[in-house]
Amino acid sequence: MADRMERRDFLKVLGVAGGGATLAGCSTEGAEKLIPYVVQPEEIVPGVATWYRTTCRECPAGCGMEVRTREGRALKAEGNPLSPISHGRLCARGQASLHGLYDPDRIPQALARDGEDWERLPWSAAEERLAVALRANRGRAVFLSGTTTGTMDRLLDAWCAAAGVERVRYDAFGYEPLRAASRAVYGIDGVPVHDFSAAEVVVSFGADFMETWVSPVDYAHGFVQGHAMSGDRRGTFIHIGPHQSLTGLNCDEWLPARAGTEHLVALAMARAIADRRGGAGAGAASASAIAAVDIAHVADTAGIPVERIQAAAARFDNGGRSLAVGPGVASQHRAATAVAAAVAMLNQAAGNVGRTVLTDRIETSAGTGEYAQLRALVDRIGNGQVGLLLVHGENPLYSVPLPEGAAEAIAGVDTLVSFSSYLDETAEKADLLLPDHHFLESWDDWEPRTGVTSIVQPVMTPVFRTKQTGDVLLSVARRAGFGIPNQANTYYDYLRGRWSREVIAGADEEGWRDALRAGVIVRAGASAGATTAGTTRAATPGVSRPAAIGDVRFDAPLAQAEGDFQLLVYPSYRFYDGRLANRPWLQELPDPVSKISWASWAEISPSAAQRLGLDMGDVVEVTTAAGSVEVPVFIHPGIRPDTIAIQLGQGHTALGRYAQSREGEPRGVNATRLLAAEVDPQSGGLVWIQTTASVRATGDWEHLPATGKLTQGGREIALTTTVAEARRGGRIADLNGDEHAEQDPVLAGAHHDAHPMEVVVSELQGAGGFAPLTFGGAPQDYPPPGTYYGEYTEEHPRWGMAIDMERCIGCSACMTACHAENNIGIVGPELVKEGRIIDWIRIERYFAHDNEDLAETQSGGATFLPMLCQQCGNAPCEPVCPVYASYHTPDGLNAQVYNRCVGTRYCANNCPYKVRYYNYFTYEWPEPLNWQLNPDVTVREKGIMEKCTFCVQRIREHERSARLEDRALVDGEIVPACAQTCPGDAIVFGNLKDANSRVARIAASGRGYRVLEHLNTQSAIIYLKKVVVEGSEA
Amino acid sequence: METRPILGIFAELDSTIDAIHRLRDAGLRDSLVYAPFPSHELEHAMEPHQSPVRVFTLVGALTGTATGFALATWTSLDWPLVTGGKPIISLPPFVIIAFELTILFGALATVLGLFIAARLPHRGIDVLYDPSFSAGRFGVRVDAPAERAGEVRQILSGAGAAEVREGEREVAVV
Amino acid sequence: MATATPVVRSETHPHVGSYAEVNRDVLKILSKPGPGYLALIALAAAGFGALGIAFLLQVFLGIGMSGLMNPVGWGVYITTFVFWVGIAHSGTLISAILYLFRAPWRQSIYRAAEAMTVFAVMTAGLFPIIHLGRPWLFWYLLPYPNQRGIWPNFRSPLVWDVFAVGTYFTVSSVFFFVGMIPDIAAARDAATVPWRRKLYTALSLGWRGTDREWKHFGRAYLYLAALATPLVLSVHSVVSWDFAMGIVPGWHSTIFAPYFVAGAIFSGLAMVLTILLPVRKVFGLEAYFTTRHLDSMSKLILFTSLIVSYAYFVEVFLTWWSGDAAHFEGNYVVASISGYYWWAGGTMLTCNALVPQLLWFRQVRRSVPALFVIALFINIGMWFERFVIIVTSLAKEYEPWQWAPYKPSLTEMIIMVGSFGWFFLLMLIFMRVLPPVAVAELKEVLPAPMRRGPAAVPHPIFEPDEEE
Amino acid sequence: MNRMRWIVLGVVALVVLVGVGAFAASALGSGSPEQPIAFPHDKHAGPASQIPCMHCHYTADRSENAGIPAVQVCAGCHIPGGVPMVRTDSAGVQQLIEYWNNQQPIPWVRIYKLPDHVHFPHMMHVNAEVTCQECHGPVEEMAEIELVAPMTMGWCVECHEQRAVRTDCFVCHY
Repeated sequence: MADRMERRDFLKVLGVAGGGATLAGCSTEGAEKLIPYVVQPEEIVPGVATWYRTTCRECPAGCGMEVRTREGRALKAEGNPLSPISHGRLCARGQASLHGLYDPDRIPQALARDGEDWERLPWSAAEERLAVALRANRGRAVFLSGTTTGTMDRLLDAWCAAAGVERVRYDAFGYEPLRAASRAVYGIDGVPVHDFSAAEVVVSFGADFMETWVSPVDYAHGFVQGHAMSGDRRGTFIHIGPHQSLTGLNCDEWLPARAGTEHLVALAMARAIADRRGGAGAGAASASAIAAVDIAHVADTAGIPVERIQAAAARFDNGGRSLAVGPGVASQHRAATAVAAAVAMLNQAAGNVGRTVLTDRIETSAGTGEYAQLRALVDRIGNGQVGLLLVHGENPLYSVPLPEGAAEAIAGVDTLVSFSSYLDETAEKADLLLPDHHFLESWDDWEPRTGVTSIVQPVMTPVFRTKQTGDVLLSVARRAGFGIPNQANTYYDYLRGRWSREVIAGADEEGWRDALRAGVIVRAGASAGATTAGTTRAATPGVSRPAAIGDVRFDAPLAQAEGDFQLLVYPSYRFYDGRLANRPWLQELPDPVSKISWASWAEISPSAAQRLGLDMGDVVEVTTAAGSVEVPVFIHPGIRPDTIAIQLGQGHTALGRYAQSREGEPRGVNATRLLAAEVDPQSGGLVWIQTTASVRATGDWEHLPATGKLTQGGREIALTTTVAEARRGGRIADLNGDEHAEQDPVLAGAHHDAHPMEVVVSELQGAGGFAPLTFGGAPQDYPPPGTYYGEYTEEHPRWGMAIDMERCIGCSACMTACHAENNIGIVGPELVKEGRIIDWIRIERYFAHDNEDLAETQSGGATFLPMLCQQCGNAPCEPVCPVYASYHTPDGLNAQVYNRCVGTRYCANNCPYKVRYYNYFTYEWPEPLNWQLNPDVTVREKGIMEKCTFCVQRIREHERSARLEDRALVDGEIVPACAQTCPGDAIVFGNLKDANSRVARIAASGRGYRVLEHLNTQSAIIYLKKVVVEGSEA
Repeated sequence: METRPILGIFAELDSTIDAIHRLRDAGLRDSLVYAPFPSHELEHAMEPHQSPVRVFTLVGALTGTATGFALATWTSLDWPLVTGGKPIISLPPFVIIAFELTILFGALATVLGLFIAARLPHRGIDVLYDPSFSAGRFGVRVDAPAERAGEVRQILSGAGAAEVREGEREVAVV
Repeated sequence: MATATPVVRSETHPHVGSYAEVNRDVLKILSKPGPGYLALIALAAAGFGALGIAFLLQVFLGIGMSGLMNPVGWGVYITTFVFWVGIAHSGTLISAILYLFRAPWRQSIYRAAEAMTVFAVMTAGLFPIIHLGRPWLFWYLLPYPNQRGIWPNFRSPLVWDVFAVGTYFTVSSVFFFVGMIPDIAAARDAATVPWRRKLYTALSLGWRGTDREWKHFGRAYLYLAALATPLVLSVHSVVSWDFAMGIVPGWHSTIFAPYFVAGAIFSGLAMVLTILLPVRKVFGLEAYFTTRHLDSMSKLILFTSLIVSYAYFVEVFLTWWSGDAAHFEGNYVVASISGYYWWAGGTMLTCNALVPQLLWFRQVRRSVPALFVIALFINIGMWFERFVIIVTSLAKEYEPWQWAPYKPSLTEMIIMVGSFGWFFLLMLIFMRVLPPVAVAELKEVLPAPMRRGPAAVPHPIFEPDEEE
Repeated sequence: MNRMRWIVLGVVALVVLVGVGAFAASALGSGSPEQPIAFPHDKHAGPASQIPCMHCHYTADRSENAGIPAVQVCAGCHIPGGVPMVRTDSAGVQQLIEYWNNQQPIPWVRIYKLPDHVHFPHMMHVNAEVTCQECHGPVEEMAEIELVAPMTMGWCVECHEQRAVRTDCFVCHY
């Protein structure tokens, strides 16, 4: 880019010298300047964080968000606890939104194409150009956007109408089959809201509802509520489909149905339910479709035993407390509409509608456009019928397959205008770049679902000279001389106008401020009928949506092309459709399933790998009729042997330094290049699962930037228990320290197979002064009286954690939250390969076997174990440090004093949990990514060991405010970043010495154990065993 | 009374010892023997006193022990930080420090003792020193009253000296 | 005059004629070097230079220049550190322990061995600093009064290391230097080149070889030897505790101290042979390092090799007996022969346990080429032993998620090889500057020249050499 | 000859030591760098005006940072309502007016600086009734601010120990 970024000069008005605290600096280098504000903003106290509530816009789900700012810089994103969408949580994508804000490769200002180069334009000139182009192309102009809701949607409609611009909407993940089937089955115009928390039995037909599907944070949160062991209750999750992504890995039972047969399985289950009930429970139209199903035939076609379908159906018939969902993108094949309809019918059959499937409300943001419309547009562009194309919010040249020649045609449109903040594949071809603000710099609103309006407000001054698209449109309207209804000078005024008319009608300024403080407005009782989302669809040639169940074609073929493997492309938890591939936190975050960062991989099953003679990292060529990619193999036990899966999101040819390699080459492969631009005629959606592929080993091998192992190698790290055993447990709840509790065989978790010597060794250690304390002795009793430990005489808390592996879905949001909170360096793919990734908290994902297909055993997926510093009482890392850089604080933390560390790495060697991470180099944050650095946490330079501190900066902050307010700390007041963002609320932090604290109570559950307890490390983290459902127990 | 240094140079060990014995018999005890290596026979002939070096070694070593324990204990108490649930005063590791300092201080004190007792470093070389002493020959030097010089020369020659020197002057070979 | 002295042959050094011969043969080494020597010096200096450059790069860019990673925090650097500390052992062992036991074959070799000790410690001492992430802060490990009021942690084995290695270096240097004073005086007396004369005059501290000097020297040397002997045993014990104090399976073992000491003596003796055999040849010192010396050292090597081999066996047996998977699989012997590091483990077992068995044969013990080759094998094997102990144990610890193999980087290999450059640079300079064979003490075991005929006592330890 | 060499060496060493010491001393304290405006703390906080510290550095009791007052704070007194008033004759106030008119921040030169790995919460100290002067010296008497404290860890710890405040590393370093 010819233009270097110019940053807004607001850093010059900071109350203190900005930037994260760095360790490299010492006292006497150069003269540092203290730059005061000219006029100090009222709400800002330098050194004290200010929080703003806004809405996450990284995917359409629209989670409510809280952003912590210091001295005018956004530092950390967290969920807005008032939001029914986020419940105060965020996924990794939401956590990483700050990296979108501070992306060093953002388009810094309005640019116009100048041959190969870009010409910098003042905004007035840029808008003038657009106005001229609009006048010249009246009737030949198209505004292409993704999902928009709320005020922006209204403005776009009004503006397009006034400007004579046709509006076309499509989403990479538009859920067209779901919407089509909802209309046919439920008669509603959109995806109904699902209440996972009310569902004891969940059956997913390929819907990745914990990752990207519709509203993943809400659904993951609800899922854990309904599913995790609580008291004697535990839910069941059955996953149906050829492949386990993160969501599938959380299942209790997997029915590995062949791709394209999910609807048949759903119907068979409905049939089984109907049979059980004697034919009742479904409407007439459904009944005929259901009655037509032959369960045995279905079982044969899908490749699952009949009994398992019937058992699943029996369990699903749960008095309205079950929920079937699907399809997701990973099961969006030619029969996807049939799957959606069959799932809806199954829900009806089980009586779930109105209980877990809330058809009176819809997920407004779950797609508003249609891929078919994009296809039609592309055809018109190819015919030269479009002279001006404005692209907003989507990246069609990357995210979906297009027909041959379409990319060139789009690039060849007379005037291609992009509003993208980043130079993505589409923007790269544009003639005019009008970069939008990042959502954290914008005023807007978002309606994620019926009755919920969430505010988007700027949390800081814009980083670059960008301009919000709403403002650009309003300004262009003035310049081009067309009026729109409710015309306003700025988009903020337009937004306020609509709010005072529609959202908080009648509210005064104070009402608006209250809304800003809440960040979200929830109108109880709103129903789908009241929604004004623009889902009315124009007729699209070749698409005939079913009007009723009878119109749904359940026999859509799953065409087989050449090749041995069914090709399955599926959305990325980290990158969504690929739009987030330029966020270094997300690139570095190991994928929750494969644990690979920075790269693409193809998933095949162990048996298929064995058949083809492939090992991890062997590069294969995957070829379909549409194209061919070379990609290394990841051997995934959770995939059918006849299927190969490739995740979407990588393979960018544009989008900046993090999405691409240092040389500008794509990182990984773009799996959409293997697909034809095929439209599902029943819904207008893209057929994502459309072809088989031939797989050929190239003989090359690639070192995958992966962490971890597939299995525990026979070690007992992540323990599981059975439902029955878990029900029997729960008896160490006697917090007053029952002396004999440790004798209980169930409670001595880690010791259930203990070698007699271990017991002896424990006893020997007891005589040494640092008595082993089994968990039964109640953690708050630690340290035991009479031991040497605890020479600190003052009264102090003993900070600790309880982590319930039942509630951990492995989503890894905590990892990104931790990176954001603690200034953790991004090491890049090469160093990840070398094993130098820094993850203070990591999610260990263990399969039972690494060489056995889960499809064979048809059992559940994997166990997830969040592993972080255990803050041991007898920490092995501490006494080996020669310089006291690692030592024990009075409040039970295992401190790491960065400035004292000389870097012997002895502590890491001696840490049995291997949670200490080392800065092998000094990791840089290119400007302005470094603006995100948390000033409360020291930035570590090369040669320093670092690790989880239980977010000591948060502990200190609350200790200080408690002290200043002369009060005691309140249980639950201090929340580390990982616990804060966990959608499943798996992590609970608090004072173990306080018997009434939540953490102590949870820790005392019968499922509790400590990892590697036999080492007598006296760790402060108590894990609660995951419950494994065995066939007979459920 | 004026004394003169007289040096007898010997090629053989037994004749050197002979010379020493004869000098002693003659009451000339103020003698010095040069030797190319530490010879027990010579040492015995000179009827030495106990060397004081061992006292230095002992005192140095004990000082080291005390210093080791004191250093480790005092610094641990000066800023008490608990590591690994171990006591602030963890004696087993401190034994190692004490041991090492015992050896260190003991060795250094021994060398100090050697230097003091043997008057090292010694500036310049004796007038009568002959380089052949380091190569293999022995020397017996007597600081005798001037009037007994002749007697001394006789004793030395008689014992088998290859060469006898007096003061700074070269003396005829016998 | 020498003709006047009846020639009596020493039992231990039958080919050495007279005291003067000793001086002549040894001190002739302290002469102007030839081109071959200068070439060797240049090679060694180049090696050290490469080490310096690699280290500086690592300081500026970060310790990531090494191959270290999670979970293997120690690799080639610590391996090489332990290797050199091990090498350093034989010097003081031969010198001090054999002195205390009055072993008659000590005199010829102890000087070179002591020099090896001092230089090996100087080489080893580089590595704890090289391996630090922030080597410019290495002085944090030293107990010095500072305004912060903070001290090192005396509970840390690394601080014990600082004390042990620091003491060992000081005491070895002192022992080395004190023992050399009479010989420097001899060199002074024979020196003709002015700079050498000045140097030796200064270093000899005015030594004259008087009875008083010899008397105190003898006592002091005895006490130093007495102090150095437990020190030798302690130093490698302390180094072994760097590992044994760790909780790492494969490290956490009570056998480590004696086992490391035996290994150190084993490797040190091998290194003595590696150095002395060429020196003996080049400088024509066959009369001083006789085949009996070689034979005795070979027996000691064989003995220590058996101890080391026994330790390997016991380690495997005990971890198997414990029934604990983490400890069994993590055991370095098991892990190294069954896992990723089979090549390192195989090298270790071959070089340290199998090859030395050749020394059971008398012909091998007395064959210079055979011994040289075996010594090289042992040097390599002992380096791999430390590598295997450190790396394989770390690579597969308790936490399966963090099992990963470590591969040394180019920087590490350059620094490792460069350390040999540094060691041999010092060794080569020493050979030509200071008397490499004990001139004075050798005379103790030669029969003294007697007017009244031979009086030499045959030595009981050496049986008559049939080759002579 | 030898002695001369030692003397020369000694002198050189002394000169180097003094030089290093002086440099260190200058780096540590004494210096009061040139500020963009020669702000006289004595005139503002001294007996003449008696403005309390917290009037301008008003976040000191509720934030980690004491806060450098915004230009607006200066202008509030000197340029109320846009009209230059108090002591407009002084060069400093003239400069201030210029900064204010240009809406430019004043680039003060930092004097009290802690390394970034030290967390010093002003509010905890102010609320524990540590007076500003204890660390910053008698500012009300200073025409120019100068460093009066060594700003070393030992200095911090001494005060913490005197007041029996935690000296846990993790209180300040994290």
